Amino acid sequence: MVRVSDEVRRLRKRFEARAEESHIWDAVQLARNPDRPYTLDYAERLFTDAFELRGDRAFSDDEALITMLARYHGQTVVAIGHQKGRDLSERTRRMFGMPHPEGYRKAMRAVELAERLGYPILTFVDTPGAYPGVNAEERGQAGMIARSILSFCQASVPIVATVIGEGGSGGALAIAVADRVLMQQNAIYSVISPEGCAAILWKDSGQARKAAYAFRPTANACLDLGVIDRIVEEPKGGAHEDVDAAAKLLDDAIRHALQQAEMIPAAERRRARRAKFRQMGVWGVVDEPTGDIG
Amino acid sequence: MVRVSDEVRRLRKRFEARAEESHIWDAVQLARNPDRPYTLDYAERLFTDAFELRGDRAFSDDEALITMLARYHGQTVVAIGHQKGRDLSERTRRMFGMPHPEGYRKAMRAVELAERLGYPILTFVDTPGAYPGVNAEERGQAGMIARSILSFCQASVPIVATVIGEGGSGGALAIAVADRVLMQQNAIYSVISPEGCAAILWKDSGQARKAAYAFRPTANACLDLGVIDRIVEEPKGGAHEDVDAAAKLLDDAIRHALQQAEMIPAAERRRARRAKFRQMGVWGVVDEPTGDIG
Amino acid sequence: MTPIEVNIERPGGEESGGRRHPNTCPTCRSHYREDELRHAQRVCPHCGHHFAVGAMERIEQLVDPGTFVEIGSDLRAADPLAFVDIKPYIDRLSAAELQTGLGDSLVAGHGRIVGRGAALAVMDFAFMGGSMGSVMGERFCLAADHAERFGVPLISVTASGGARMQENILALMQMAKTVGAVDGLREAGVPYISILAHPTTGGVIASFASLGDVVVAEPGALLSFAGPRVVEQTTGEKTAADFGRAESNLRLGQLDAVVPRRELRGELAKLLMLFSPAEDEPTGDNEPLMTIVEGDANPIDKVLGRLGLGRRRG
Amino acid sequence: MTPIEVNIERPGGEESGGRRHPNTCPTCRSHYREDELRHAQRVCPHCGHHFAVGAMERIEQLVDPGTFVEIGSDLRAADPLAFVDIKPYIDRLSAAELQTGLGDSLVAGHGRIVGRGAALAVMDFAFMGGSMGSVMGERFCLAADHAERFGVPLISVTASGGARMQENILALMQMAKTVGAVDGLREAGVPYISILAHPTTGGVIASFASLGDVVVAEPGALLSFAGPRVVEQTTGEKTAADFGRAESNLRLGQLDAVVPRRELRGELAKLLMLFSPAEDEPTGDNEPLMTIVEGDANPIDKVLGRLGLGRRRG
Ligand SMILES: [Zn+2]
Ligand SMILES: [Zn+2]
Repeated sequence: MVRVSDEVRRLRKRFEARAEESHIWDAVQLARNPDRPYTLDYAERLFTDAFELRGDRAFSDDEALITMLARYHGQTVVAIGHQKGRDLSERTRRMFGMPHPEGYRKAMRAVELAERLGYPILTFVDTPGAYPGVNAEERGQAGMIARSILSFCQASVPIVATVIGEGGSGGALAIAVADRVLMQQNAIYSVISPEGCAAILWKDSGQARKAAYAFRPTANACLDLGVIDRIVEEPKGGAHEDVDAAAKLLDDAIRHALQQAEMIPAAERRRARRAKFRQMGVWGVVDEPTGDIG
Repeated sequence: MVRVSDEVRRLRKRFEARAEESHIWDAVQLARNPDRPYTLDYAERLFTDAFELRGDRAFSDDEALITMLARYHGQTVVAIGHQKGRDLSERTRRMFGMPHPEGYRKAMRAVELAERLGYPILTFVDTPGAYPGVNAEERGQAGMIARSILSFCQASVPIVATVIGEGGSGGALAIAVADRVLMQQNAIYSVISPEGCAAILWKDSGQARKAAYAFRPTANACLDLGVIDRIVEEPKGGAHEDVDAAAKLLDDAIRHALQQAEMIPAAERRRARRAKFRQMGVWGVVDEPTGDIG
Repeated sequence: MTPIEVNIERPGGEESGGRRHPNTCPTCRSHYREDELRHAQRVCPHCGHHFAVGAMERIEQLVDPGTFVEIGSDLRAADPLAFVDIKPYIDRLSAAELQTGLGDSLVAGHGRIVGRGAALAVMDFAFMGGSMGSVMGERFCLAADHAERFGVPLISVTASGGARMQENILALMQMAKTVGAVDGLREAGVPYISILAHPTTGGVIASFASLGDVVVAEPGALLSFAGPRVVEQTTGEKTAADFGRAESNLRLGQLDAVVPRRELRGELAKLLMLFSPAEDEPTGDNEPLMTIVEGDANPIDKVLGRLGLGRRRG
Repeated sequence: MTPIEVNIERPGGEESGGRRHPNTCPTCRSHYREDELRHAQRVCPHCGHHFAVGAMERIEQLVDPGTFVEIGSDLRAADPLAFVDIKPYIDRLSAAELQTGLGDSLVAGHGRIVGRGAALAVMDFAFMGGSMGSVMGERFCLAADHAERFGVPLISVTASGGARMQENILALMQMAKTVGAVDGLREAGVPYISILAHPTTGGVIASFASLGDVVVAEPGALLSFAGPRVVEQTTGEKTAADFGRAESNLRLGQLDAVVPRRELRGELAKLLMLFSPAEDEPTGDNEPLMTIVEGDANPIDKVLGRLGLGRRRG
């Protein structure tokens, strides 16, 4: 008999009720809407000045992930974000926002710079996932994602991450470990795409909608599960309907979150961030442990 | 009129006397003798246990440079060395001891591990230079050497470097910034190979002997110029004549140097190492500065 | 659009199609009795093929007899999403526990290896494909806690298809959580040895398993972020026969060594010696059973309080 | 066996053979009067080719008028090896000083750029191919000292064929020494901006010049460890036309930007603003002229005392 807390029971009840199912699929579509604002659309509205930092100092400049020094409300920050393309040529150049290992190495370089010079880090998460190609694998995609996550764990500067579109799996998380994690109302965040989940569990990627209903990649679910700190509202119809208004809402939320992150003493921040993620997860307890061996 | 110190005058006199010229060319040949002991020959004699650390976690495992965890007189150290090959197939595999950027990235990984776990670092320098190929250049050979030097500057653990064969240019220096720098009696250490120097300054690489006489890549000159701390004797005829005896002499020297390096307080070591190299260089002073502009 | 988590091939190199008996070697077709295979550490005596090893059997292979103490064995998945695909998650969990005798895909604990203490986190692919969910992540962290508290190295042995989709975003967060545990070890100067068994893919290799101070793999193990099938289906690229295999990973700089299973305990003993203080002799590991206490309070996040959940009180 | 230091091509893309006038564009053959070219910041108004710029002229291009103060101008090479090739080193030095009016291949100092203070280390290729010897290394360190002391960013502009062979091992050590200076800046949290002009190769690009927090290059600049000729002669490989050029380096992840010379001052001003504390307004740079004091005593090395040399006392 697995004993769980009352809160787990409430969560289960709530999710079993299958409320808001139609919103789930709306969010999946809005998060992927080709007119949705991307990192650079917000950067040009949030920052008064910016200098793009390019290259991983090892192999290439991966344009699926961008890093910059930027001035945000009078202070310098390091901004890191996935970047999708608008037209076909930009999409190809930016690999639809799916970084190779070089993109994550660039992100780590930006984190290291922020740490050394004491600048807060703002990240913008919007990727279907890390690129799953042969070359990416050969150059250590998995290990680089792990090291990117580690570099975000290690930083002592304030970090605010916002999921602004697709928060796809490890490729998203690689830049999403932060003191405060925000998520736009119509963004999604999940361990796998609905199609991928459907292909594996239903053996039919056409069952994506069913998969999405089951695993709930929405901001509401992420908030309920304690994975994000706040949902950032979007203009009616979605962020693409009024990019300036969406940017204003995002700006207010990030600014507030940054103030909260800055209140943590620098010497405590690394440990506090670790503790925040340590608490993520839900489990029960049985009375009888399985037997020891040996 | 450039004013120089008496010591510079003495150095000039001494070098102008062109004493020991025949030893210079002997050393060039002994340092390159194909029977000369390499890093692994010493490692198996100096260490009671070792575990090779392979790979740069990014692109490849460069066998021109080896790193290992090793037990040295009862304590764990990180050992880093260039490694030439004995037969043609090993030479090719190890690129004649000329690392690609991946080799230096592996060295940096080993330095980072040593730093994190508090292990002293011992390096063994023996390379004609970093590999000057198109791929090495494209993957950032120059920047990686710079970053490797920087990682040796940043470490707070004790570091002892020994030039055991060819100390060729930046490819050697990349692992030779240390609290104590030793050099075997018949090793050479220079900014360019005698052939390269001759090709540029005499426009004739056949003038290598003349170039070597002029720029003096010997242990004696390095000691006189304050670049190394101690010369490590070799058995009569050179280290290859009695590898065990050479290893014993090297062991004593390294052990003593390590004890000296360990006496520097850890909190001071990074700064002290920087100060040591800051003092390298010889210059004079003129009375009249050139005019300021602007 | 990019499925990252992997519906992983069964261990071994068998062709697709016709099921084989688990004790038949997929490489050379030799067949063994269970006791024979177990005695051979599940390495085919004929061709060297490495069969899958369960978590408890792996611990027996590595740890000095009588020294292993499990931690966190009473944790069980709680299914907060009330997840149902073709079957309910709850039913899959029960079936896995019945099949393996384990409460989840990772067994945490501590023990001695040739006399030296270590914390252990050992995965079992037979439990839902070694997938990483909340319990697995917490158990890994408990092993890391032990290592940090007693200053002994952490050793993990992984075999996983990736994150557990049934816990969705909570499963993803286990990547951050376990990497955070590694960060704690790094901050404390405690060594971590990662052993990668076949297969280690997806969220596990993209988090803690890649972050060992030393990373070694078993021969032939598939070690990749996306599996070859996902790569081919998503990108249309062909994958070579050695795609993602341990030997390729060694060549590509991702591993320190490929170590045959029969040499693993010896290599671990050497590493534990190298990671031990100067002139340290192996001695009895007399630390008390771990008592889990409250971690540092998180000054930002009130999730724990809100959910009435979180770190187990021992 | 591997010559690493480079006998570098003259700046520009001219074919070998017939000497051209230095004010004739090697790309489009346009010819300019000296004052025209200087006014155009030595960028060909017709085709955009970037001519070489001397150190003092570069400083004029970048720094607010009247704000530059030189440091270490009285240092001169001392030729400890009494080096003679076809000519004595001493004679080469005199000729270079006569030709350029500089005491060595790098001018150090500090000044303001659009009102914000910075330390500067600017190289001159015309002085013995911008080669790095003891004086160049020490001057770079003096600029870094200033940056560290006053908490202003360090900006370097490099153009170099590499280390100065005539100082052999002491030249090589300038790589360690200048990187050590960058390490000092990093430890102090002081930003460093590296600007790479044509050509930056050998020991300079393999040391401080690659370590900027921001690294930018001028268009077309050759930036490589070994030059194309050395690569071809040593390895037998062919080099492409864009081998080592700034644009290739940007693609290959080694640079943050390729910035045309006319935009350089503006980009530097932006970077100095980004590197300045929150809400900082540019103000007069009223720090006193630097007084060089004794550095930290080196507890190991008695070289200094033995040679009666070392750090200059101001
Ligand atoms: Zn078999
Ligand atoms: Zn022109």
